Amino acid sequence: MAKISVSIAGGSGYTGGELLRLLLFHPQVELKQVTSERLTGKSVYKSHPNLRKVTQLKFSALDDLQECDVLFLCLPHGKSMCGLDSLKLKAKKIIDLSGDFRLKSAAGYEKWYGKPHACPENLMDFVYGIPELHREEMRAASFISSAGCNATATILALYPLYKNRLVELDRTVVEVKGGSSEGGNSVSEASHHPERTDVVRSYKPTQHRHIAEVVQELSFGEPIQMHFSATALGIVRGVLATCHVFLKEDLQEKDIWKVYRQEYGQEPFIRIVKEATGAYRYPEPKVLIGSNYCDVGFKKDEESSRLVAIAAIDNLMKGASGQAVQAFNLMHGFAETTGLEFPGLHPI
Amino acid sequence: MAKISVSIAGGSGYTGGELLRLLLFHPQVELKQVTSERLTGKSVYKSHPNLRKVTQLKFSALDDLQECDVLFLCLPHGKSMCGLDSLKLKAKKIIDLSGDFRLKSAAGYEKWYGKPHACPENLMDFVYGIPELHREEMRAASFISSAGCNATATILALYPLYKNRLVELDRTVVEVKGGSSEGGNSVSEASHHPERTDVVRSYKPTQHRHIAEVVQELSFGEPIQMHFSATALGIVRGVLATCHVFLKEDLQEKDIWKVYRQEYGQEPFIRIVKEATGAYRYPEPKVLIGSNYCDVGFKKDEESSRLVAIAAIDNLMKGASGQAVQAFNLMHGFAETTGLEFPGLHPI
Amino acid sequence: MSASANLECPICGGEVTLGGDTLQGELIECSDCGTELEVTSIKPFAVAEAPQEEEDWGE
Repeated sequence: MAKISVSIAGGSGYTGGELLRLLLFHPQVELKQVTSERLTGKSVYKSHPNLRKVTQLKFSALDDLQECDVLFLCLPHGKSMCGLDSLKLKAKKIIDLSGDFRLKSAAGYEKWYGKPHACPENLMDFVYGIPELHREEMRAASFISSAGCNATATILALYPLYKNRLVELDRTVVEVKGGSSEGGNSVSEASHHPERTDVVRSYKPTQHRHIAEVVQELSFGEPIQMHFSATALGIVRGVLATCHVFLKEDLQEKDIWKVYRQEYGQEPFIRIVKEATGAYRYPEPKVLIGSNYCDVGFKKDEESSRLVAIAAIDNLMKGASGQAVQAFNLMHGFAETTGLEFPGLHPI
Repeated sequence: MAKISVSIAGGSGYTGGELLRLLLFHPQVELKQVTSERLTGKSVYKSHPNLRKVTQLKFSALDDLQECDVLFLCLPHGKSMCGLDSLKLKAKKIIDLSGDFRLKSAAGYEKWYGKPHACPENLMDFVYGIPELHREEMRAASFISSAGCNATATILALYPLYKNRLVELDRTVVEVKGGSSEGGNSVSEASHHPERTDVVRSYKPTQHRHIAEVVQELSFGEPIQMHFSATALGIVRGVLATCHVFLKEDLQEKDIWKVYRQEYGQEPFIRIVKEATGAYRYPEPKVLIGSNYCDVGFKKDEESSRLVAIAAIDNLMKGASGQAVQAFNLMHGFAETTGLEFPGLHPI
Repeated sequence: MSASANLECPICGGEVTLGGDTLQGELIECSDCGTELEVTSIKPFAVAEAPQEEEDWGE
C-alpha cells in the first residue's frame, strides 16, 4: 500500500516539532516538506535537537510548498484561516492545529480571539478533532481542527457526566494546571528562566479562550456555563484539569465508575485511574510525557453533591500533535494507535 | 522466525521497569516473567505506572522462574554473583545489569565493592557490555555484564583519545553530573523531596566505584590514573561527563574531529555534538531522556594542552536498560537499533 | 474444582474473574481499580476488599 505523502506548514515550533517526530516514525507516512519562514534552508534539528541525525530534512518556505495528500497546519493563530484558500490547493486533506477553526460560531471566535474570523464560511467544513467525541465524523472528514490542550483535558474529564446529563449545567468550576511548553518557543520576560522556574502563576484566572471549545462540545444543545481558571506551574509538559461538578442526583462512586466505563471502556487512549494505594492514585501528567494517553479519575465528596473529576494529558501529545496523528489515522482507516504506541517514561 | 523468550529477574526497580518497557515493544521478544520478591503476585504497573493497561503482567517470585532463552538480571548488587549457578540453569544467555561481573579482576572488585567476589572463576565468562568497544565479542557472548551509567558516559567521551594514545595517562580529571534515578527507587533521608530538590550535591568527590570500569576499559595495557568526582543535580534522568584531558601533542580541533569521526562515524547511537550556535551546542542529557543515544563533544583550551571532552546519556537507557537491549540485539544478530528507535523528546 | 466465575468488584463494579482453582483467602487484584480483594468464600464465590494498612502518602 503506497505511503501517504504528508507535509507540515509551520514546523519550527514545539507542536510542529512533536508532529515531525511522530510522522518521521509513522509506518504509513512519507514526509515531504516542513516549512518555516524564519528558518528556511536550515536543518530541522536546529529547532528540534532531539531529531539530530534522525533526519537530514531542511525547512522549506511556505511559497515552495508542493502538493501532498495531507497537510498539517501548525501556523501561528490566524495564519490558517487567512491562507486557507491557497493551502487547500496543496492538499485534499488538512489537519489544523491552530485555534482558527475550532469554534463553529463566527461570533464566538470574534469574542474569544478578539478579531473577526477571516473566512467564517469555512467554519462548518472542519470537524472538531477529539476522536473520543467525533470518531465517525472524523473518519469521513477532509478538514479537521485539532482541539486545544486545556480544552481536550477538560472535555475528556467531563464528557461522560455531561453526555448523561448527570450534573448541574451552570455550577462547574474548572482549574487547569499547565506547563511552560503551552506558551510555545517564543521568548518573553515572563518565560525568562529566573522568572519562570517553579512558579505557581495565576496567568488566566478568567477569560481563558479554551472555555469556548468546552462549552461548545459539552452543551448537547442546552445552555451551559463553565467557570474556568488556568494556573501555570514549573513543569514543561503536562496538563492536569481538576473539575468541580455538582451532581443532580446522589450517586455513589460505583455509579460514576459505570458511567466512565460505559463511555471510555473501549477507548485505546483513555485510562480510568482511581486507586486507593501507591504514589499514582489519580491521573498524573508527569508519567504521560511523550505518550498520547489521557488518564481520567474522580472522587465523590462525601460532604456535598460535588464530584471532583480529574484528567491528565501531555499538552504536546494528546493536547496537540498526538491527537492530530490520531485524527490522521482515523482519516485513512489506519489502526488509531499507529505511530502512537510510546507508553511514557518512569521515572522521569 | 520464532520470538526469543525473555524474563527479567528483579523487575520492580527503575532499571527493571525501563527494560520491561523496551522489551514489551521489542518485535523479536516474547516476554515471559518478571520477578520481584517484594511484589510477587502484584501487577507490574504498580511499580511502573507508565505501563498501566500496557500489560496485564504480574510479578513472579524468583523461585518460580521458568527456563527461557535470555535472562536479564536487574537484581540488587551481589545477588547475581551469589545466585549465578542456579540462574544459569534457567537460561543459556544472561545479561547482568548489576556491578557484579563488570570488573575482570577479583581484587579490583573487592577494593571497590568492599567485599570478596562470590565466584571470581566466572568473571572472565562475562563480556563488558559497551558495544562501541566490544561489539564482536558481544556478538559471540553468552554472558554480558552491562556497564555502569557514569562509566559508560566517561568511557565513551574518552575512548577515541585513549585508544589513539593522544593524552597523558595520569592527569585526566573527570566530573560526572547525574540525577536522582541513579539511586534507584529505595527511599532515604537524602532522597526526601525537600532535601533532594535542586541540590548541587558533591555526593562522591572521590572513590566512586565506576572509576574501576573506566580504568579497565581505557588502559589498553598501560597503567592509567583517573581523577573522578560525581555531583548529584536536581534532575531525575541524565548524566553529563565532563572530562579534562591533557594532550601530548599540540592538536587542533580539526584533528580531534577526525579522531572522533574515525572511531564513531558509523555508530548508530553516538552523535558528535559540537556547534557554534543554538541552545544545544554541546551534549545535553535533557533531550536524550528515553533515547539510547550517547552524544559526545569537545573543546580545545586555547591557553593550554587541555581538551575538555563531554558526553551525555540517559542513565536508565544508554547507561543501563537501553544498552542491555543493544547487547541483546547483538547477541541474536538483530539490527542493533531494534526496539531502540525512540529519539527523545523536545521540549521536555 | 468449580467452574470459573465473573464477579463484580465491590469497589468499582468492574468485572473480576475467578478461576476454578481459586482458593479461600486468596488475594487478587481488580484489573480496573487495582484494589486488592480477598476471596471470602468459594462456594459460592465471594470477594471483599482486603484489609489495607493505611499508607502515609507524605503530604
